[in-house]
Amino acid sequence: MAKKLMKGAEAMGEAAIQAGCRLFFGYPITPQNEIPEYMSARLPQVGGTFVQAESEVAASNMIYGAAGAGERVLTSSSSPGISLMMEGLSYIAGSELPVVVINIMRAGPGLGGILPAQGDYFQATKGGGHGDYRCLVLAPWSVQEAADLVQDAFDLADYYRNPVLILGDGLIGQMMEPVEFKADRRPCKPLAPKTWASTGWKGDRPRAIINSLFLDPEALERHNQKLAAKYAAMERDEKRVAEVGTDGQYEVLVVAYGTVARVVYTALDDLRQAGVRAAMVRPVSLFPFPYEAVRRAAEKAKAVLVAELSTGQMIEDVRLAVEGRVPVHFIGRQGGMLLTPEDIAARVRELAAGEGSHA
Amino acid sequence: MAKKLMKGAEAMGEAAIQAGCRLFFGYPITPQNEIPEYMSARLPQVGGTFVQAESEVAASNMIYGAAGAGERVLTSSSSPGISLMMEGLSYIAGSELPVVVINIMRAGPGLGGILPAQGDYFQATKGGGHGDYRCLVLAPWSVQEAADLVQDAFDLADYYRNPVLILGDGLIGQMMEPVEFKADRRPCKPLAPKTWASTGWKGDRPRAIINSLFLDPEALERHNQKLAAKYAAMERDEKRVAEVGTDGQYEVLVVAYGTVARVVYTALDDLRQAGVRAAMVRPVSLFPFPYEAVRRAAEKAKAVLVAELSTGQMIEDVRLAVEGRVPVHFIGRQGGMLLTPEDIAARVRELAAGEGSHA
Amino acid sequence: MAQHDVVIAGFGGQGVLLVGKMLAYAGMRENKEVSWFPSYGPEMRGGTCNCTVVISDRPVGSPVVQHPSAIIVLNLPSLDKFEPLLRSGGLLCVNTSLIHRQPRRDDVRVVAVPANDIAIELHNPRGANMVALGAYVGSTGAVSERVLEEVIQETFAGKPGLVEANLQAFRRGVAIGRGESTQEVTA
Amino acid sequence: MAQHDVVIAGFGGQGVLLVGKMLAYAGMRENKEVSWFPSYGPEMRGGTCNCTVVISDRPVGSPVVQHPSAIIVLNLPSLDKFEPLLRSGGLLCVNTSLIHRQPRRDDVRVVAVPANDIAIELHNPRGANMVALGAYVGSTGAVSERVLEEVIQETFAGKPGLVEANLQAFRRGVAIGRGESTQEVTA
Amino acid sequence: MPQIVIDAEGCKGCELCVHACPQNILAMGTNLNSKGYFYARMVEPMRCIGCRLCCITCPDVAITMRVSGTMYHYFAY
Amino acid sequence: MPQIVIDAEGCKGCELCVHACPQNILAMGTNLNSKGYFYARMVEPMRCIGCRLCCITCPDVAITMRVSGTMYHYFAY
Amino acid sequence: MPETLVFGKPTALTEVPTHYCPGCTHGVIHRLVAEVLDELDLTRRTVGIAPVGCSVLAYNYFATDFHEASHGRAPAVATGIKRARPDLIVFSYQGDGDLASIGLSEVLHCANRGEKVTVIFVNNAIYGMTGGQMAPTTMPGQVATTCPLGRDVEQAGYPIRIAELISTLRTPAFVARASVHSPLHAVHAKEMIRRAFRCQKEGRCFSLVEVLSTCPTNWGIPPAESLTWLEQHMLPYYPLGVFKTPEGPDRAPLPLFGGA
Amino acid sequence: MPETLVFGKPTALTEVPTHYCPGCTHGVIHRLVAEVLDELDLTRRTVGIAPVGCSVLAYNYFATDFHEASHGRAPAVATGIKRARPDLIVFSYQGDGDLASIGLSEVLHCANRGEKVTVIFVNNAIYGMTGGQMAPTTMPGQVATTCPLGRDVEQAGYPIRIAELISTLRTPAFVARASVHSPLHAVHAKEMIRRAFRCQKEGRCFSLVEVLSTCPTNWGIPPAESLTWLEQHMLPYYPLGVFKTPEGPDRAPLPLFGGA
Ligand SMILES: Cc1ncc(C[n+]2csc(CCOP(=O)(O)OP(=O)(O)O)c2C)c(N)n1
Ligand SMILES: Cc1ncc(C[n+]2csc(CCOP(=O)(O)OP(=O)(O)O)c2C)c(N)n1
Ligand code: SF4
Ligand code: SF4
Ligand code: SF4
Ligand code: SF4
Repeated sequence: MAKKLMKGAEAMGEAAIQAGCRLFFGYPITPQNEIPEYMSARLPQVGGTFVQAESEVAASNMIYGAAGAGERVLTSSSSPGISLMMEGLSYIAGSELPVVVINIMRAGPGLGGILPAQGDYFQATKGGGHGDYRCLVLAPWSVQEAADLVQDAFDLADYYRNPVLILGDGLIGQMMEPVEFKADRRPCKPLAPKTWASTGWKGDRPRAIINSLFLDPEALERHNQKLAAKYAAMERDEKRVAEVGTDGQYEVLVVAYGTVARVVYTALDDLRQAGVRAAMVRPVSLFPFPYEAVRRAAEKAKAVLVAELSTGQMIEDVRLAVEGRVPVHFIGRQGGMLLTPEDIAARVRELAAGEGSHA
Repeated sequence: MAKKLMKGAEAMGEAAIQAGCRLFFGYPITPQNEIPEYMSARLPQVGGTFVQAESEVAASNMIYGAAGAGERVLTSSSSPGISLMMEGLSYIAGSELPVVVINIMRAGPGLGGILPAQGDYFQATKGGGHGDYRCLVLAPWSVQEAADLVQDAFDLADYYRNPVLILGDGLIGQMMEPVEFKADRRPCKPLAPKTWASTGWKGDRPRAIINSLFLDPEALERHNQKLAAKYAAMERDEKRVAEVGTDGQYEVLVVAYGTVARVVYTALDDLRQAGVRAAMVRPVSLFPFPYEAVRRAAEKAKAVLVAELSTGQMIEDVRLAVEGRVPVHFIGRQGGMLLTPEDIAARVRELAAGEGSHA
Repeated sequence: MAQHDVVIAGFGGQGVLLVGKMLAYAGMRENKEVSWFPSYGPEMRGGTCNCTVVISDRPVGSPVVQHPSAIIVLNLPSLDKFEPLLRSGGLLCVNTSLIHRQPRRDDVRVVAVPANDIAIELHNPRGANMVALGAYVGSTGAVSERVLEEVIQETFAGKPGLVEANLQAFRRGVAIGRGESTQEVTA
Repeated sequence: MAQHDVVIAGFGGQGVLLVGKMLAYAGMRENKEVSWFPSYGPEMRGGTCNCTVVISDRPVGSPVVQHPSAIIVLNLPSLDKFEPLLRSGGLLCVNTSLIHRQPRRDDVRVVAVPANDIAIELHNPRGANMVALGAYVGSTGAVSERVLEEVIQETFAGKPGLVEANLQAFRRGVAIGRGESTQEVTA
Repeated sequence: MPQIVIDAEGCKGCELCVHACPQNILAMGTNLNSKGYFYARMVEPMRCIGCRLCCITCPDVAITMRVSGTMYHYFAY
Repeated sequence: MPQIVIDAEGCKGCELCVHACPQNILAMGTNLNSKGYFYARMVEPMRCIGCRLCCITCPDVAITMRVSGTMYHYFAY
Repeated sequence: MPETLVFGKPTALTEVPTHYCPGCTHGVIHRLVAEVLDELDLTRRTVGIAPVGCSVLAYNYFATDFHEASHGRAPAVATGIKRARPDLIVFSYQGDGDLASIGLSEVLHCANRGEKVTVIFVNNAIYGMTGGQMAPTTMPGQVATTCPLGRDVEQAGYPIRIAELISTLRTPAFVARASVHSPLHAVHAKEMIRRAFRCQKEGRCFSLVEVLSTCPTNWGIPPAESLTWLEQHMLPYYPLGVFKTPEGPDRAPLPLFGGA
Repeated sequence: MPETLVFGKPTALTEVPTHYCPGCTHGVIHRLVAEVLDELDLTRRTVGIAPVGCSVLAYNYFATDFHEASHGRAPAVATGIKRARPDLIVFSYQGDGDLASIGLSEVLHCANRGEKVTVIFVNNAIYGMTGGQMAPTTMPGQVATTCPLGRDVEQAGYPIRIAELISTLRTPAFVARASVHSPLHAVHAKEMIRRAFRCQKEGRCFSLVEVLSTCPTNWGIPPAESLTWLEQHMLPYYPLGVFKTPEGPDRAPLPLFGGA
């Protein structure tokens, strides 16, 4: 298919449809209204169903129902709405259902603002809901990658029977870029038929019980350990990371995800022209976090700089990766303010010169 | 006052009343129903008000309202109910309101089970809601400490204008122990009058606007930085930690919080009698986490063992504290199963003998 | 003994939590350190349910005890579940009115109490828990009988009719616990 | 130039997002790498609103540009906000119909466009954005005028009446941008 | 002839059937089942009119009814 | 005599007052205010009957009314 | 002589004994639903949804595919299932805490969107599973663990009547209230449940049956007396009958006094 | 000659110009509320609650203490404030997405508990702030960005009538619907708002006024025509008037057919 100029939000909606998703349940919230709006127009054209849920709480339970019935299903929201889905997501993870959830993050806490931010990293990666569960979390940096990751997300969700969260950082939802959908795309995982789904029991298989309740603590413990084993498998097999310049020599390693990495990319360009040596690791999967890749790249640097649109969240994972071997510094903006290439370049320069250890 | 045999849940309710809390809004959920039940009987006796909210979502917004009007207010729930409060808590933190929230954790994810667990550590300490915010988190290990921490929680909440979360691990709510309320208790922080509260504007002060919305990103960024500075002040001033045997010689350091630490305590006793040298650090404040104390104590050991009723959450903070200087191991039970002194002692023995590095 | 720890187990509705609490109260009255910890399923009635009581001279460490020094089991599922966990040399109080199998352990002391039968005999059908509690107290001396009788009096102060009935049930249990009156475990 | 980046700013309702998109479309048609990024307040109408368009020969790094090479400002708050950020030597397109102060920068190129006046004159009062866009394109050649005219034709294909009106508005702007027709900045 | 069978293990001793029976021919027994309930029993089977009110009432489907011989017409419900 | 004052800067040009006025004496102006709106103006002040319907209608409280001299009785609302 | 089973377990129920307290009428309502599923030949294409509440384990008792739902959200889960698989028969089974308190929004919106599902709403005027707290349906003066002096209408308002509330929405097809405090009422309740499922089978939209039920344990009243308590205290406030039919009139009340 | 100001800004409004679109009647409703607060002498002891929606910035416009609430939860916030400080006059101001969609449960429970607060419910049949999505109150056939072909009652059901719904609860004291599409209707709307606040002032429980309002921008209809659209399309489905008074009858509908 030819390239089209699309908003990130719309491209993600189209990607879901291309991935065979025929069901969307969601509630409007800026800055991602273009996703439900796109779906409300497109889904009926492909025989699918769009339902405007009465709330995000309801939406998270509608996708639970639809996924339990064996269908691919999407919801999307932005930070406050995602917070309302925490109980629902915990149920979905506990019941091992495949769903895809898009969070186009805006600035918080509370009502905050509607401009881009990355303050929901902890919520997404550590599990904002209760109990021991994890979402697989993917963070795109361009409209094209957003579309690609949404498609992969459906495969990953089905393969692991686990929620997959697309963590867009607010820029990605609103930004327009050219995007291309490949007609001959193959699933990124081998997919088994959903024999566990609730489709009416005719006695030809065990009854389908979609459930996260285990009254027997030993059974619940086994279930917890089964989930933990699944998350360990993700940590082994699903790490995704992009690196820029880590094969060469550099003094400063910058770690950033999402569109912030684009800003870093521009900064690295400028720095290279100015003769300052720096490299970047961009985690694409935030859970599983690419600890190994970050550690390896960090060991070659004399300082690590983490750039986030928050007061510092991913930096904890970077510090867990680096384990004190190299000093880890932070640069961030908040509230919808954006980091600029100039900000990053200045800070990298400082660190390369051995200053800035005050942070 | 004389000692009384009380359930942890009831002791916490009484502690709130002793701390001057006259308002409770909450929704029933096992295993903490004794808190609302106690409050529904006791509050009217002291001129207070008990409201059974229609849901935890509503409860979190009722406490927002009551706190904004300048009154001390409590809610309590257990894991799934707390997940439903994530949006509300983010608003409360964003609006800088003092509230106290008790989470008597049960096993998850999803509906899970009603037996004790510690699977909500990440949610509590990293912020399960959206945006950059933190709750101050306190974790008692006995009914007496539960009562004491609840009283302190009200002072800390008022002082910092921030939500304080009491993270009870399920045993604490149901367990009965003798407890004493001191008649002459003083606030643990100096408290200023709540001139910011919404009490009707008569023109004698700026209008009280209880709010987390900042349309101007620069203003929101300043607000985020103000909040960050507040959290930094907590990290400086509010770390609470208890240590057992860390002043002596030991080979293994165990880190545990809540009633699990009681189990560790018994195990250490048994180990001492058997001549195995081990010590314990028990974080009482989980945010701020006592990184420094853990690091210092860990450096004296040849191995660190983290004991949790989860698949491993606090262990990340322990690893951030230790930064690779000493190997950090994990022992946990899930699903409502409890660690026993025998489990812990066996593992400590292994580690003291230099085995068990497979974990 | 420095520490008595006992698990009391049965169906919900058999009153195992209540007698556990009474035991803890009695311990507290004797200036011991005590803890009481319950565990139950989701059913209001009929599910299994148990509590652990620790009475100690020193601060109580773990309120949950894997290998208790005594167990009081009022129904078969509880016997099946807790018998293997009882500490060697410990005490097994078994309600032979509802449990028709022999204990399997031979390294523990068994007190057989036809608790429901005695309760019915005393026209206090809900008093089986008191009988069993009596048997435990009579057999271990974990708390003094006198103090526990005071606790019974206080507990049922609101319903005076029940005080005497429960005292009687308790004393019948004590007698069995002391070995003054033994009964066969019926097969 | 390898990269054109422009911020287009005004009130919501002035159509700044739309002309930004049209510019990006035109860039894409010319096989350039492009990005378009909007920023707006909560008001549907009357609030301020802007977008950043990047047109480049290489993959676009940051879609947000702190010091753009051009700005098109349709109202006073936008001039106040973006004038200081404009890159030295950059282009400042200013809508003199609504902005009655002189630009302060002396290190930039200023194109003064009485966009609303021209739009009203053309009986296309909502076409001020097109006039301003024309001025930018005429002045920078960021994209070819022909391609942009094609985009206008496609954009308004559904409302044929608007095609001609907007083409006219655009061309008037181009003429000003090229310097073929200048207008005084009215004080 | 209607034949009422009460499942002693399934009965929870709630007594509802005893009250429901218009013939007053059900009663609570004096034996405990393995769950500790005194279960209901049929006292005068010959007087049973086969109305099924006990069956309809029992929350635990512990009462079933068979008929031997001529079928009555039962009200549909 | 009633005196209608329209705040040019407060007016958003919605035209509602123009339609509300029973005397048809309000009209939209041809000047833009600083927010870019053509604002309303009073055309024939002498014909104003002081009914306040324009005031009641204006969503932006951009119209105020004063009375000089004798007070009319206004309907309470 | 040939023997015929004239009353036994419906095939839509499993053999698993329920965990309900002695005399709790949840069991009766389960059986009525199961009998209807069998009689309408729906059992093999039905998916049920269990609430959080005493009936949380309903999936152990119904011999159909089942979902557990988070507390109160069963109607949203039902929406998800039915929209995904319109060929299935979908019903939720919910208590009054679940449906009338935390889940009020979900059931109203599900009804108002006209989802083609059936809701069985068990109103026992209290929270059973969590040990007897006040529900929105608790009667004035009724004691519960969170209103130890009885429900005070000054503080907690009057009980919510769900059938009335939902029947005033224009969209839903069938709304009724029934009770199971006597065999006769159980027969009527079954008829209401049958009509509700028949609606769904015929492709009509939302149907709901509110069923008055007892909770002897948490009411603290023996089972047989509980039936009487229901009749005396609940029936007068919760009238039985059909509130809305597919063909029936718009039941939204008109203004008492018109305006402007 | 002496000059008297016979129409000006009420003191309960600040001098800040609103951010509302030209012709949006949110501004009228703000003014009516403010005038009532002034007239009843409540301004200095009032706390308002702004929703998430176009009126999210209401705290900039009312000269009283104010809370911002999370989306839909203003009635819960109101409950918290009023229970903490019964001496205050507490009102929430909410749009139809806020109140009738995400916040339906909160407003119904607040009403049903009989909280002594006032809710001003602005029904403009669409989501304004987020750019014109369908609301539960959107009219059949009305186009919105999430129903680009018009609201399809087969998929999304009929619009919810909030005044009707809430008036069938037994507890609340005063429920009315008004409109501001003409000056005459605004006069009536003010009377309804006055009665609602008077209820609260007198210590009575929950009062709610639903006010029909326009959204020229998202309806895509110029302001003056929007008033006509409201009159022609909304009025017939949303009748104006008083639905419930403190003294009035219980308005719950009776069964169409009785049962058992
Ligand atoms: C989010 C959440 N809140 C609260 C609970 C606790 N809870 C479980 S069941 C229940 C209420 C049960 O009452 P009801 O719905 O009336 O059903 P019943 O048990 O009476 O049949 C509550 C509050 C929960 N599991 N999840
Ligand atoms: C939890 C949450 N969900 C969604 C939103 C996004 N949102 C903001 S306002 C709004 C709806 C506004 O519509 P309405 O309540 O009808 O008010 P109006 O703007 O029309 O006055 C929505 C969905 C949000 N801020 N928070
Ligand atoms: S069928 Fe009727 S008569 Fe026979 S036992 Fe049952 S209730 Fe009694
Ligand atoms: S109704 Fe059923 S459970 Fe109750 S006593 Fe009769 S047979 Fe037993
Ligand atoms: S007061 Fe009445 S007559 Fe005068 S301008 Fe206003 S609407 Fe017209
Ligand atoms: S109603 Fe108000 S805002 Fe609208 S045109 Fe008239 S004066 Fe201007």
